[in-house]
Amino acid sequence: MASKATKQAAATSAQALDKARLLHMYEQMTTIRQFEERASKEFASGKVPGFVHLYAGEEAVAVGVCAHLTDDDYITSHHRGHGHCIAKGVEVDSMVAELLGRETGACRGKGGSMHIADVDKGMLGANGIVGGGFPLATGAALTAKHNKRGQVAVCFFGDGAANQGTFHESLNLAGIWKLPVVFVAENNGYAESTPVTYHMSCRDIADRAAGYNMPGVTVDGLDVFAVYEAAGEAIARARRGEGPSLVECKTYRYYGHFEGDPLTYRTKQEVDSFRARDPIQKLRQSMLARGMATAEELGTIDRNVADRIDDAWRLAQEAPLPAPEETLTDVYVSYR
Amino acid sequence: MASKATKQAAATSAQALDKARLLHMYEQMTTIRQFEERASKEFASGKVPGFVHLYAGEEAVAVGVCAHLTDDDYITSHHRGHGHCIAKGVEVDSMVAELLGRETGACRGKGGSMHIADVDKGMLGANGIVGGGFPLATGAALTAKHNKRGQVAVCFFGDGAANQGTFHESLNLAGIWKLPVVFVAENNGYAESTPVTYHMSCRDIADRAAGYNMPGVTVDGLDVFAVYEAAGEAIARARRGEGPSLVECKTYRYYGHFEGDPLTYRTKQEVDSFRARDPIQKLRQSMLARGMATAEELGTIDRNVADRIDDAWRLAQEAPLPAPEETLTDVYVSYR
Amino acid sequence: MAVAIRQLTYAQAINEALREEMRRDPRVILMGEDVAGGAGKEHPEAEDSWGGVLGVTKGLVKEFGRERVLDTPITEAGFIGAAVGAAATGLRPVAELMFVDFFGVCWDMIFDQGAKLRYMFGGKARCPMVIRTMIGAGMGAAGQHSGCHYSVFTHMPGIKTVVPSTPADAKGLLSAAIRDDDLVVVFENKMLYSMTGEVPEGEYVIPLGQADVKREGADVTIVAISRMVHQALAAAEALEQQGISAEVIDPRTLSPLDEETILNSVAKTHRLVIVDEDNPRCSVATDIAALAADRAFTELDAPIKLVTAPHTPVPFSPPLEQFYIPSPERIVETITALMG
Amino acid sequence: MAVAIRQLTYAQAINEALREEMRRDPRVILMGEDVAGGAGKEHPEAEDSWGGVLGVTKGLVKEFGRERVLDTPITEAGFIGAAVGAAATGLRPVAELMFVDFFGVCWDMIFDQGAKLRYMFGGKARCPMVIRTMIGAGMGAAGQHSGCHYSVFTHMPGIKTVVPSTPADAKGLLSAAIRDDDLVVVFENKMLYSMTGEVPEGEYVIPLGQADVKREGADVTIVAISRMVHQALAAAEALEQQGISAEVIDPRTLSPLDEETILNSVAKTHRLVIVDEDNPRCSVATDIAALAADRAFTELDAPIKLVTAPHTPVPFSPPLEQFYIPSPERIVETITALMG
Ligand SMILES: Cc1ncc(C[n+]2csc(CCOP(=O)(O)OP(=O)(O)O)c2C)c(N)n1
Ligand SMILES: Cc1ncc(C[n+]2csc(CCOP(=O)(O)OP(=O)(O)O)c2C)c(N)n1
Ligand SMILES: [Mg+2]
Ligand SMILES: [Mg+2]
Repeated sequence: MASKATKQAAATSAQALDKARLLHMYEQMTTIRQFEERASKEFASGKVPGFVHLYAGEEAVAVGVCAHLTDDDYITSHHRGHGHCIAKGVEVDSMVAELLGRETGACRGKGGSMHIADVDKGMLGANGIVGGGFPLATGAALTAKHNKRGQVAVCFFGDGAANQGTFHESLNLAGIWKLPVVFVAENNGYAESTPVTYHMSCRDIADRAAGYNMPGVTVDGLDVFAVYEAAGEAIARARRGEGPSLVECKTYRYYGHFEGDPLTYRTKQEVDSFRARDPIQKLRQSMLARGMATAEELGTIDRNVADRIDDAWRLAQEAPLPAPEETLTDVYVSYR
Repeated sequence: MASKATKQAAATSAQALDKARLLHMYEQMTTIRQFEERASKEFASGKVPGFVHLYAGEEAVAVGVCAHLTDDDYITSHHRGHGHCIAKGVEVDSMVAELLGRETGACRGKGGSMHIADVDKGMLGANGIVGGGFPLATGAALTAKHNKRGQVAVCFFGDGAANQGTFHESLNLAGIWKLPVVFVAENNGYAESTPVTYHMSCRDIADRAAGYNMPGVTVDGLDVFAVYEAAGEAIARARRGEGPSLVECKTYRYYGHFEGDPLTYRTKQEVDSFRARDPIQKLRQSMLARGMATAEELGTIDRNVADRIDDAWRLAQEAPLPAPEETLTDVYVSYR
Repeated sequence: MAVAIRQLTYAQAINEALREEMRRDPRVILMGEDVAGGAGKEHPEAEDSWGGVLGVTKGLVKEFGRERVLDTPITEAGFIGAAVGAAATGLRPVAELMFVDFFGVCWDMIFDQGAKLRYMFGGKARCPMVIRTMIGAGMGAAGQHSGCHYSVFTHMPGIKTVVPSTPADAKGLLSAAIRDDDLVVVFENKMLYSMTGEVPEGEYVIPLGQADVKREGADVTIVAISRMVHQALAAAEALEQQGISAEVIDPRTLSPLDEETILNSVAKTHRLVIVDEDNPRCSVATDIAALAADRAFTELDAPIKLVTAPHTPVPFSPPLEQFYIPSPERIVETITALMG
Repeated sequence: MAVAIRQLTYAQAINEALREEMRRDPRVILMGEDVAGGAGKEHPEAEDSWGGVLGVTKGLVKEFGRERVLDTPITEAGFIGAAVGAAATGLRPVAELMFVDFFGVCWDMIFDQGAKLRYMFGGKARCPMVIRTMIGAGMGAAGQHSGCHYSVFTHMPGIKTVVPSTPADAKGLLSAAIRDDDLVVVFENKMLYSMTGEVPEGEYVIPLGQADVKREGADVTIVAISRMVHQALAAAEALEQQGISAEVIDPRTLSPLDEETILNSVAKTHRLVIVDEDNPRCSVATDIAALAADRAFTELDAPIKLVTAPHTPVPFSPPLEQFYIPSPERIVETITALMG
């Protein structure tokens, strides 16, 4: 809990972030970026089965939020879950191995990209069902409330998920029970090929918070400090037992909805305008400008991350595939 | 369509209601009240199978809203649907026969109280599933939009239903498609034995309209004029193609959640305070005060209604029960 | 094991199991619509004013308080999904789905989340929760409050399904379900709540996956589920007059299914009739028939007969509803035709 | 009836059926997530940028416009329920449920509203709508994007279920489904989209409830569903080498089921094997087995064998997923054991 205490103290001001924490956030964001760029390449080469949804461009959200969490806190994720896993401390080795369906994968090869989980780290799973995470996070918050040790649950969800019934039911339930849960919207402007301006009847997802009598804010999801501060307030509030909040982060995905998306629904100008505001570059500039790090230090991190990801892919490809009969295990804890 | 035109003209001002319309509304409210009081007695005597949910006390809502509708417009109802049926013009004879499971019932005895419907009258059914009506009304509004002849759909729902996912999904869908549908909340303060102050995270259901960027108003559901005016504006707006609205009517049910409810969750004082503001007495007083009707005229209506309901019960009890083999028909239009 | 025996109703037996399990394990919580009632009301009678729509959980909030007996809004996907999230993080929720017919509004949370998370996470998570739900026609509750639907739950991997037919079974099976580490759905037949029977005092469990031979017989095996056990027993009485000795097997749980007890009985009687109130297509009735048609084929002397509800929703009108429910008469006719 | 014949893929055949039916009946509309794509975007490429997640509906918005090809938010209960309301009031919606696995979030609107309203209203309403949905394992789509689930839909009264296995069947059955006055669910196997086959030009319908004998044989009847028809045909080829002549029956629709064609075949071959990719408990496989164990009992010379997926969710890892799907090899083993 010690580390959590520190984090709570730091909760509300990004200025208070010391060099070590900043370097850690930079490293996590870089790890997510490189993880996704590599995954995209490997998918194109045909190595990765199934559907893969990449988080590149949205790193500031997962990292800015999870900076306030410990392994004792819970998160729920969705189909675009790699960034949440890395930010919550899931081992990159186990993630790559899972993408390749290996015995050494986070889910022993049974889940794949859309179901990566690590319950020991408080990562309650990516989810193949849009909106599936809302009730699960609400339930984890119910456990947190029962445990009475200041745990919180965070539910990451996309703009498209904001129109599912489970959004409504869970925010209402969390509201009346004053549960320690924070709903973090990752509004990247699209649900598959459909713009949020078409699929959602209000302008901002945060406009809906009032219907549940909870605080709702919209922040620049490309700015890790803005995310860090807004999430910090909401999480501290939850830890104090004052109930749930809704934090909307306006962000953008660099890759297609999934690998293979023709991407004809958005223009090059649009993509370029967002890449020009890259969240990792933004953090990098601010650290250099404020003398919190040198280009060498950051360069070293970049190289170390690259090595870690190379190792992870090498290890995963050397790792054994599960035996076919493994299909039959893990359905029940016990049966008959 | 002629009658609809008139109704539109009258839409926004209750003052504009002529004597004939006022007497008609009084008669409908009285019919609903007497229908429910009789149903309660007959249920107690053991004549009525299954679950029966009575609408007494809420008459001003169904009647104030449906005064703006024709047979060409659609409504969806819920488990407490008798009032909506009567206000939409469903034959009382067919309703009583349905409560008793007779061949002559609105649903030929197959539906019962919780599923009374009359599609020819635009009454798309009571519903056994709380929240079931939202998407159905939204779909009827989609048909209305395609038909391009100014039809509207109205969805009646309770405070408890306002927490179902279908509420959220349907209001969002109606919002983005600008569908001609009006969502009418009947906030009677309870979902079964659970107070709205406990089960809902916001104060008024209308607080949620902003999340769908649609107009939302809260009116006194015991005042048929207040309901008439608010519904009139929303329905006229829908007919003009300007999209959906949410109209919340604060009301109260006189009987238990269903017949047999011990009712220990509410106090006598509470019930008395509402009965003191009875919607039918209120209309009666206003008509007498404004010289729109004499006590004799209203008394005659009361007696005629009583006779119609006596006849309906007599006819229904004389009517044949369906043949057992009828169980097997009406599942499909054609099969094999 | 149990000591003294008294008469309790099926509803009382369920209430007692909940009380005992909540006493022994503080992680067990109840959630559902009006499982206590009158939430947030001040006056004394409001406390515990419902105890569930038919009073089955009455009194529990008085002993365990509102922290462990949670009234929920009408938000099945929300609270059943919350039960899944709570179970995956250490609580042991018992969620009440008032009528099984409502599973349509929360089905994803049951079959796709709660039932699958352990598998999809490679065995590194568990979902120790129970869903209690009401089934059955006979009350005139019509098309959306009278279904059985346990066939659909039994079809789905990751779910265990329990169908008690007596007060004693209801208590022992519900206790076992609450102690089980998987997602268990207990189907309570609303027509049985007022039925009384002998129930042992104190804690006891009936292991999931053990059928019960409710009546021994030599000429034909009747496998009957939930309330149909009593229709089958009535039919067996009548058949005895005609000199036909029927064995009545109550599987008690459908997933897991005690295949051996059924197959052994068929090996003895050489005839099989399955009585099920659920709809007939892709049902538990066809499931058991397929089991025997494969693994007891050489033992069978006659076609396998199913006595089930028709392929229709449940009608409201009493004569139709009675026609819908398998009756002792239909069972007798089927078996006499089979023997003749 | 049809004239010329060309090779089309299963996906193209479905697209053509939709186009022809939308041309002949203005009440037919399409709804679903990204069935057109890029809704509200100005630049030309945005128009029709997806045509469904796998491009099956591509091009339709260009011909019929966004009034009849409706992109929806991710709100299955909302838009499938809206399709029910629209169907009950005069439109003929074809709603796309992207993956059948998502039925858990909109199941009430399907089985409890759309499928029941006609019955509950005493036959005074109808729900002429189609749900198109993707089924099947084999793409590595894992536990929540690879199910079949047609057994659950077939179980429910008021629903018709269609499982085309070839391009020609897909076109004729989907056209029949769109013209049908009841709620019809068409299950499209994602592994078959790229399969090519001869498809007649112009409008034609294949009546619901007519099985197709995909291969004639004398020694054993194989009833196979959707993609499993091709596994069964491959197995039949291999069996022929061993001198075993297998008849392969494709029911094409599961509700209604063409019982006669199946029973007649069993009366000829005296052996029955059912091949089904759905989970085994309370499934279409057990349903067909129970049918034969009752009405073809005296014709059967051997136990009825089921070759199905196991009672597990669909695993991700390729070797596991391949183990999950019934293979020609397993079919051959089962049948050789049965004949030997
Ligand atoms: C219930 C359900 N409906 C549809 C889908 C298919 N699907 C997967 S991701 C997605 C878009 C989600 O959009 P959003 O929530 O904004 O997240 P993003 O992909 O933008 O990160 C859709 C429609 C699904 N997985 N589950
Ligand atoms: C999906 C679903 N959940 C629960 C129920 C049981 N139920 C029937 S009516 C009701 C209360 C509805 O409250 P509200 O919407 O306020 O309507 P009211 O009864 O007050 O008119 C409940 C919980 C149901 N029929 N359907
Ligand atoms: Mg998005
Ligand atoms: Mg209410």
